[in-house]
Formats: sequence, structure tokens, C-alpha cells
Amino acid sequence: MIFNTVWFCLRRTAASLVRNFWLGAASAGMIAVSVAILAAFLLVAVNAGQMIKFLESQVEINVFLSPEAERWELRDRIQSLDGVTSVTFISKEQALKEMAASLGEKADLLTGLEDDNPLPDAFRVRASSADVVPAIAREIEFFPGVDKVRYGQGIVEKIVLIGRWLNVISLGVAALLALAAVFLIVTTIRLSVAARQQEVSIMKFLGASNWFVRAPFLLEGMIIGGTGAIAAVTGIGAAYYYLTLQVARVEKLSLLWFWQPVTDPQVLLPLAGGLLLLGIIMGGLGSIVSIKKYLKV
Amino acid sequence: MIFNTVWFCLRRTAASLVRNFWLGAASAGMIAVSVAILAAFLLVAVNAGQMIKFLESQVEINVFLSPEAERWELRDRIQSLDGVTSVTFISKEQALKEMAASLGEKADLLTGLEDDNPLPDAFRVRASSADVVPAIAREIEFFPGVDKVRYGQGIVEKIVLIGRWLNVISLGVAALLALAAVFLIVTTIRLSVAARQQEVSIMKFLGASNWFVRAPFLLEGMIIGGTGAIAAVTGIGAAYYYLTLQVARVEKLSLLWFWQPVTDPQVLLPLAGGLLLLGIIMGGLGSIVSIKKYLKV
Amino acid sequence: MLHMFNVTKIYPNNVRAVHDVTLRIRRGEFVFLVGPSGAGKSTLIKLIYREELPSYGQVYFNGRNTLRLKGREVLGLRRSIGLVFQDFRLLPQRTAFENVALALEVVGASGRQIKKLVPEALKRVGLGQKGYCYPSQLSGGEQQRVCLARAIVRNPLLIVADEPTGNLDPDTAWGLMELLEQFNREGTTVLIATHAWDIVNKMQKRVIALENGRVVRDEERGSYGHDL
Amino acid sequence: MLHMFNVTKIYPNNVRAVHDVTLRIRRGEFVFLVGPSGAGKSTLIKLIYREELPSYGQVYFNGRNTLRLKGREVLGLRRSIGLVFQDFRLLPQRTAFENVALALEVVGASGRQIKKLVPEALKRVGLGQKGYCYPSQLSGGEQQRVCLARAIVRNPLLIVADEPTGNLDPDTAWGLMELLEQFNREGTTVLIATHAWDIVNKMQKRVIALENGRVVRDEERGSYGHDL
Ligand SMILES: Nc1ncnc2c1ncn2[C@@H]1O[C@H](COP(=O)(O)OP(=O)(O)OP(=O)(O)O)[C@@H](O)[C@H]1O
Ligand SMILES: Nc1ncnc2c1ncn2[C@@H]1O[C@H](COP(=O)(O)OP(=O)(O)OP(=O)(O)O)[C@@H](O)[C@H]1O
Ligand SMILES: [Mg+2]
Ligand SMILES: [Mg+2]
Repeated sequence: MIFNTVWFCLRRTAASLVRNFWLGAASAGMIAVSVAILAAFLLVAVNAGQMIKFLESQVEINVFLSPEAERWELRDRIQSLDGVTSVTFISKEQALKEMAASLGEKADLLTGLEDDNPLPDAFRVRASSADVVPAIAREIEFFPGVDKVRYGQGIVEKIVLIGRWLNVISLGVAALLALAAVFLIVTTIRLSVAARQQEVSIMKFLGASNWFVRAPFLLEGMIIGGTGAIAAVTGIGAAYYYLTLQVARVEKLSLLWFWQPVTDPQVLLPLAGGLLLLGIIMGGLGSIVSIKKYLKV
Repeated sequence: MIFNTVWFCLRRTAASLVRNFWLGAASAGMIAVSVAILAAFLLVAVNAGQMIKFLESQVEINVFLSPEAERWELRDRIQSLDGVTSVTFISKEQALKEMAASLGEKADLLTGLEDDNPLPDAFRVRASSADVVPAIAREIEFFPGVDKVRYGQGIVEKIVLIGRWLNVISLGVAALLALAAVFLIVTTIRLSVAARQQEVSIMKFLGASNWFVRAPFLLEGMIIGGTGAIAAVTGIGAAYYYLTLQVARVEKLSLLWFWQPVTDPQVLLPLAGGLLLLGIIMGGLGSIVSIKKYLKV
Repeated sequence: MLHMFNVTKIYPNNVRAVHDVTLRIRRGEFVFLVGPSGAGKSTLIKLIYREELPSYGQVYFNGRNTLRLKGREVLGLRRSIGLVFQDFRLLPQRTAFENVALALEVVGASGRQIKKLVPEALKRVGLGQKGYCYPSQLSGGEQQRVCLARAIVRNPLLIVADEPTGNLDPDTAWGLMELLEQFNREGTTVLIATHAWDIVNKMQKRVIALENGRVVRDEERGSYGHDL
Repeated sequence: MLHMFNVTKIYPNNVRAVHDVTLRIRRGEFVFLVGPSGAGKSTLIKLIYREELPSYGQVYFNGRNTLRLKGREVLGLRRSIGLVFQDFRLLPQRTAFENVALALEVVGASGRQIKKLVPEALKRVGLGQKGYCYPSQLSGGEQQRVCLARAIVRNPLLIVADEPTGNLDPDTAWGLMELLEQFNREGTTVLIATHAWDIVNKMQKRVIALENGRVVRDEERGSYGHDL
């Protein structure tokens, strides 16, 4: 008996999908569009986050050493600090060359300084994120043998703030878009269930249990929602894949050096999975909620 | 007779809006969401364009003068070039001060140079857009009294390219989103018309002309589409207004110096108008298209 | 007025509902169309107002081939007919009054005419008090009478009623038949598909009997042909 | 089996469709419910299977107050009744076969049972060949018979038919009445709202007459009470 009921439900779902093909296709299309918009935005947000992270990782702390510093000991100490990713030694000669290079045309200003180089030796320290830079800088400042610490005060704080803002904004927008997608999915399903209100009441009068009536609608909603979400995720995924190829090509020209498209499956797969679940769950939930009022007969 | 028909159409439209209130409200809601997404993106695109423009306007051409240059004559000549927006004179003393400031800690390198300043006098030229900078630079190069012209070759080309890309991408995305909105609007209207297919065929059998049947649906579609679009434009508009206020506040802290939110009504009003038209026209068109097949009886 | 030549209707699922029917109904006639369930009565009626098109043969209405009508001519055809559908076809979201008024609205009648004619028609079918009700608030027989009111309100050239008394008690049914006879006396042609053998037998009008889509009998002053 | 005490039904628009009705139908009875159009027959029937709830009074089915049933008990009530709706209520997107099968599916019958019982039921109402048709492809009378097939296929305790022969020719109508009588002889209780005075008069069963929502007559071996 239970087995029969399950079987009837599956058959009715299949039949209904075939018979209401256009209604279902239109609904799945609407769901696809709304999920696609959400997916595209999430990719943008993920990449923007990556970009900010990359920019942050470019922030350097310049540690100028006093002449009597114990270079290698100091280097190990800095290296062992939390959040430090690399420590590079820049000799005073190297520093002078870099300066000359940066002055370009006006490098002759520095002629004659080679013999009496006024620049100090230095470490160039990179941190895992801009967040921790000020703290690290403050700590290093008090190490013995350290003369001065510089890290572009001002700029770093700005980058950190912009990064935080971007995070908040993109979370907010993502939430809004997700809400919009939920609204679109549920309303679509609701419109398509309303068209079949009579069917529900007839079954109820014939003595059908609520679940007997509901199950095919639930399944149908999940299938329509899932189909829409799959279409969206596949479409946006393909477009994104193509984009990463293009970017890789352009990057060789170093035009987009600051953008490394996120391709880590550990980031992208949960995203895709989440969107699929969104489609399926909202499709099903939309069905159940929409049908509820018609069941009260 | 014509008058009666028009009057009946208006009455039927009103009645139908009242009687199908939930269907209409749901449809308007879906349309609002899709137009809102489009509207939000358009605002982002407009602002990104503005930002690029601002960054481009910050690009400077440094024109170094030979000592025997006729400063004021040269200045007028540069000023009169197409695309040049400002020309500022930077004396060699000023240039040395700026250099000292930028060297910061290491300014003592320059001590003693005040008396025998090796830097040349210069003009700092700004152009209306980064596009024209290379051309202007090439032209100035051959003016008499000009020693060297520098404008950050490489960087400027990058900014120009990124700007162009951004334009193309945002046009493309806007087109896609507009298509999505059109699809959502038309499909929504189609679902709501399908629910009333029987009504159409009955009227046809009673001898109603196609326009008699169609007109109320057309009007209804336009009203629903228009309502949705108005809701979206108002909502996004209000959110944007609030955002500009916030940005103005933050800007005082010079955190977002590169972003001047677009508030020019000449840009925003056509945008809002276009979106309203989109809602109204697509709502109406969706009705007409959806109803077409039911009219063939 | 109505002329059918060798009309055959085969539905897409290959059911031959009407088979080589030739008949002629003259202006001012009162005709009963009888026959067992599934004989093709409703199909024949649908061919008149072009809900269905004949597979073979021709249908002439007022001397014009209905197959060749186009655009506004189809409207003209439908506007000169008052229809009672077997399945009622009332708009569920309009009251009885509005459903009847619709028949006048589509021909562009004035609001004044509507206010006068619709209550009159409703009263004639015995629903003077029910104009404000929606179809879902009416009993089966009441809905059927709203359909009849919608058919007569335009005072059409031809009234075509498909089973107009199936949900009505004998008294009410008789009342409506008399109403239709009165229209007929005033010149309206009337065609009624029905199973009400008692009414057919008593009224002694022309009877066309269908069976399996064919005309098996066509008698002036005929009877239902059923001896209970 | 069915027991109504002082039942009154007032619809939200203040129409009093059933007025203080008290009646008792015993297991195995065969009852005709008659009365003019709008008398309240359909409303009374809707009160039995709980499409409508009474405004006042109680309805007992098999000794249980239907107002107090909850959840699965309502299902039990509805499953023991075979219903013919006046407005058919067939699912437009299911074939005749599937519409009838639905009545079995909701009670969890096996596929084998369905394959056996449904064609049988369709055959008994004279639609052995029409199982594959959708309601829109059936004539009015054929749709009505599908409804009847759906009502009898479960072999219910009680058959409640609202105007089951309104769209049927007299021969077919008689055939179905005999079918219902046969069910009745095998123990099924039968309640039929009808306007078919000839059938009522001839069958000499219990007749309950309604008028304006009130029971005005309740006779064993009664007649329609209409002298044509
Ligand atoms: N749309 C359709 N598609 C396919 N077959 C149809 C369609 N409409 C009717 N039929 C079939 O055509 C035949 C005639 O149907 P029709 O409705 O004309 O009968 P009828 O004489 O009106 O019967 P009733 O008295 O029961 O209303 C029937 O066998 C029916 O099944
Ligand atoms: N849902 C409803 N809302 C309001 N009034 C209703 C509703 N259903 C029926 N009525 C009214 O209740 C009265 C009885 O209706 P009912 O359908 O019970 O009549 P009936 O005896 O079945 O008539 P018929 O023989 O025409 O089918 C009628 O006056 C009708 O207008
Ligand atoms: Mg018929
Ligand atoms: Mg009734």
C-alpha cells in the first residue's frame, strides 16, 4: 500500500511534468535566470575578495637596521612572528640601486654616494594580510638592532578598510540577491500551483491524504527548481571558465596583474552546491507553502 | 459605441486588477525584483565609468623645459591643444621640495643641492581623458623649449585599456540583465494570462473582437509592469540616495577619494525613465504576445 | 438561414463525431436536435459558430460559407447567434449580471441599454434576485439559466442551445421552453439539442435525430422517438 | 447510516440554502432527493462529505459527528462515499481511465487492482472504448458517465450522486439507474439528487422533496410529485 502510493506519486509527478511542460519550462527558466544572477554576483564577490587579498599581500614592511645589528638572528626572530610570510634582506648597495632606478632620469643626483652610502641595510617583510601589518611592525620596532620600521602607514589602513567594506557590501548584496532569488522561485512555483488549484480540491474530496496530494507537487517543485539551478550553474560556470582562460591570456601581457581568477574547487564547488540546494529546496518549499491553503477542504 | 467599448475596457481592467489581486501583486513583485537588479547594476556601471574617468583625469603629463624656454608662450600653446584641461607651472625649486617630501626620511640625500638645483622647470599638464594623453604628449614633445615629456608611459595605456574593457563588460552585462528582466517580465505576465485562457475563449465565442479581448490584458500588463518598475526604481533610488550621503560622509575622511557618486539628474533620470518604460512596454508586450495563441478561436 | 452540405467532422484523435450530415434550417423554425449521448449533437452545434471547423463539407449561415469568413465576418456570425453551452462557460470572476452583460458589451451596447436589458433577461429566466452572485455561488440549474439569459439578452437572429434544461426541474424547464417558443414566435430561429423527451414529444416541433454522427430522422412535428 | 439533526446552512452571502433539515437514511436504502432548481439539494449533499460545514445542527455518518472528525477521519468518511458531482469535476489533464483510477489511487490500491477495476467500471457506464480520452475529448454525457464510474469503482458504502443523468438520453439514463439499483441490491446505500421525474415516478423508491431549503415531503415508495 505504501509502495503503491509512492509509485503513484512518482508516476503522477512524471505525468504532470510532461503535461504541464510549458508551465514547468517557463518556471524553470525564471528560476534559472534568478539563480544565474546570484551566481554571477557571488563569483564577482569571491574574485574581488581574492583581489583585495592579493593587493594586501603586496604590502611590505621595511625594517631598517642599525649598523651593529645581528642580521641573521634578527631575521629568524622576524620570520617566526605570527603572520609573517617572507623576509628578504636588502643590502644598502641594493637599496641605492633601487633608488637610482626609481629616480630614472634624475639618477645623477645620487652620483658620488656609492662610496659613502647613507642608506641603511634593511629587511623587506611581507605579511599574510594587511590587517596584521601594523601589529607586526609595532612588534619588530622593539627588536634589538632595528633602527626604523616603515610600512606605508595610511595606505595600508585604507586598503584594510576598503577590504572590510567590500566584504560587508558584498555579503549584503549577496543576501539581497539570494532573497530576490528565493522570492522569484517561490512566486513562480506559486503561480504554477495556483493554476492547478481545482486538481487539489478534487483529490481531497475523493479522500486523498494531504501527503498524497502534496508529494507530487513537492517533487515537481524540487525538479523544476533543481533544473533551473543546474541550468544557471552550468551556464555561469561555463562562462566563468571561458573568462578565466581569457584572463590568463591577457595576464601574460600583465594587464590584469592584480586579478588572479579564483579557480580553487574548494571555493567554487560549495558555491555551486549551495546554489543547487537553493533551487531544489526553494522549489520544494514553494510548492508546499503554495499548496497549503488549497489543502484545507 | 467606440466610447462604450473604451469604457468597458477600462472597467474590466479595473475589475480584473481587483479580482486577480494576488496574481497581479505577485507578478508586479517579480517584475520589481528583476528591474531592481538591473537598476542596481546600471548604477554600479555608471559609477564605475565615472571612477575610471576620474582616475584618468588624474593622469599628468610632465613637460620638462629647457632653461631657455619661453615659458608663457609655451604655456598658451599647450593650453590651446585639444583635450588639455589644465597646465600648471612647477618651478625647479618646487620640484626639489616635492622630491624631498617624497623621499621622507632620506631627504638628507638632497642637502646641498638647493644651491645647484639639477632639476629643470616643468609644466604639469592634465588632459580630459587618458585616451588622448599619448597624442598630446607626442605633440608637445616637438614644441620649441621642451626638453623632455613624461607621462607614466605603460600605466596610462593600462588605465585606458581597463577603462575600455570595463565599458564593454558593463554594456554586455547590462544587456544580459536587461534580457533577463525582459524574460522574467514576459514570462510572469504569460503565467498570469495562461490562468485566464478560458475567459478569452468565452469572449471570442460571444463575438468579441480581438482588441476587445486584448485591450484590458494589455492595460493590465502595462499597469503591472509599470507598478513593478516604479517600485524597483523608487526602492533602488532611495537606497542609492542614502548611499551617496554615506559616501559623502566617508569621503571627508578621504577614504573613497577616487569615488564621486554620480548624482547628475541628466544621467540618472533617463536611466529611471528607461527602466519604467521597460516595465510598462514589456508588461504590455508580454500580455499581447501571451494572449495571441488563445485568440485564435 | 442555416445550411449544411455533407458535413463530416473527424476529431484529431480520429473520432468521427459527425458523418456526412446535410440539413437545412429556415428562418423562423424551431428545431430539436436529439440523439443518444455521444451522437454528435454538440459537435454539430460547434460547427455552426465555428468553435470547430468541418473536416469535409460546407456550412452556410445566411447564405455565407462560414469556412470562408474572415476577421470581422466571424464576429458578425457569432454576434447574430445566442449560445447556450452544454458546459455553461460562465466567467468565474464575474457575477451573473456581469456575465450576461458581457454579451452586450462585446457588441458595444451602451451602459443604459445594459442596465435595462440585463435585469430583464435575468428576470425572464427566474433569476431576478441572483444578479449579484458569482457562478460559484449559484446552484447548477441557476448557472444554466444564467447561460440562457446571456443567449437571449442580445435578441439574436438564431438561438442555439445545447442541453439548456439538463440541470433544471420540469417546471422550470417548461417555463424556459415556453420562453424560447415565444422568441420563436417573434421571429427568432431556435435550435435546441436536448434529452428532454417529454418536452420534445409535447411541443410537436421539427425533430432532427442523430445517431453515430448521422442524421437518422428529420420530421416536422416529430417526437423524441423514445417509448418509455 | 446518515443522520441530520436540525441542519441549517447559511452561505457567507447570507443565502439560507438549507433550513432546519432533519432526516435519517438507513443502510441499504435507495433515496431520491428532489426539488426545484435552487432548493438546496446540492448543498445538502455537500454537507455530507464536508465540502461545506453546517451553520447549525449536526450531521452523523455511521454514528460519528462529521463536524468533530479530524485529520485522517475525514479521509475515512470521504473514502467510504462514492461521489458524482453536479459539475463533474474531472481532472482536465488526465484521461477518463486515469480520472477513474484516481479514486483507487488515493486509497492505495495496487496497480493490478486498478488495471482490473477501472475498465470494468468504465464498461458498466458504457464507456469501454473511451478510456484513453481526455475530458475535453468527451461529450457532456460521456463526462457525466466518467464521474459515475469514478463513484462506483471503489465499491463504496454510500453512493451520493448529484444530478447524475442531466446530460444523458433517456435510454442511457435508465441503464445507469438500473446499475445503481443493482449496487443497492448488493447492499450499497444510494442517494440521488435528480430532476428526472419519469425515473423517480417509475422506480417507486423513497423520495425526499426539498423546497427553499426545507424538507416538504418524505415518502417511502414516493413519486416526483409533478403532474405534467
Ligand atoms: N474535442 C474532441 N476530441 C475528440 N473527440 C471528441 C471531442 N469532442 C467530442 N468528441 C467525441 O465525439 C463524439 C460526439 O460528441 P458530442 O459532444 O458531439 O456528443 P453529444 O451528442 O453532444 O453527446 P451528449 O448528449 O453526451 O452531450 C463523442 O464520441 C465524443 O467522444
Ligand atoms: N457557494 C455558495 N454561496 C452562496 N450561495 C450559494 C452557494 N451555493 C449555492 N448557493 C445558493 O444556495 C441555494 C441552493 O443551492 P443548491 O446548489 O443547493 O441548489 P440545488 O437544489 O442543487 O439546485 P439545482 O437543482 O439547480 O442544482 C441557491 O439559491 C444558490 O444560489
Ligand atoms: Mg453534447
Ligand atoms: Mg444542485
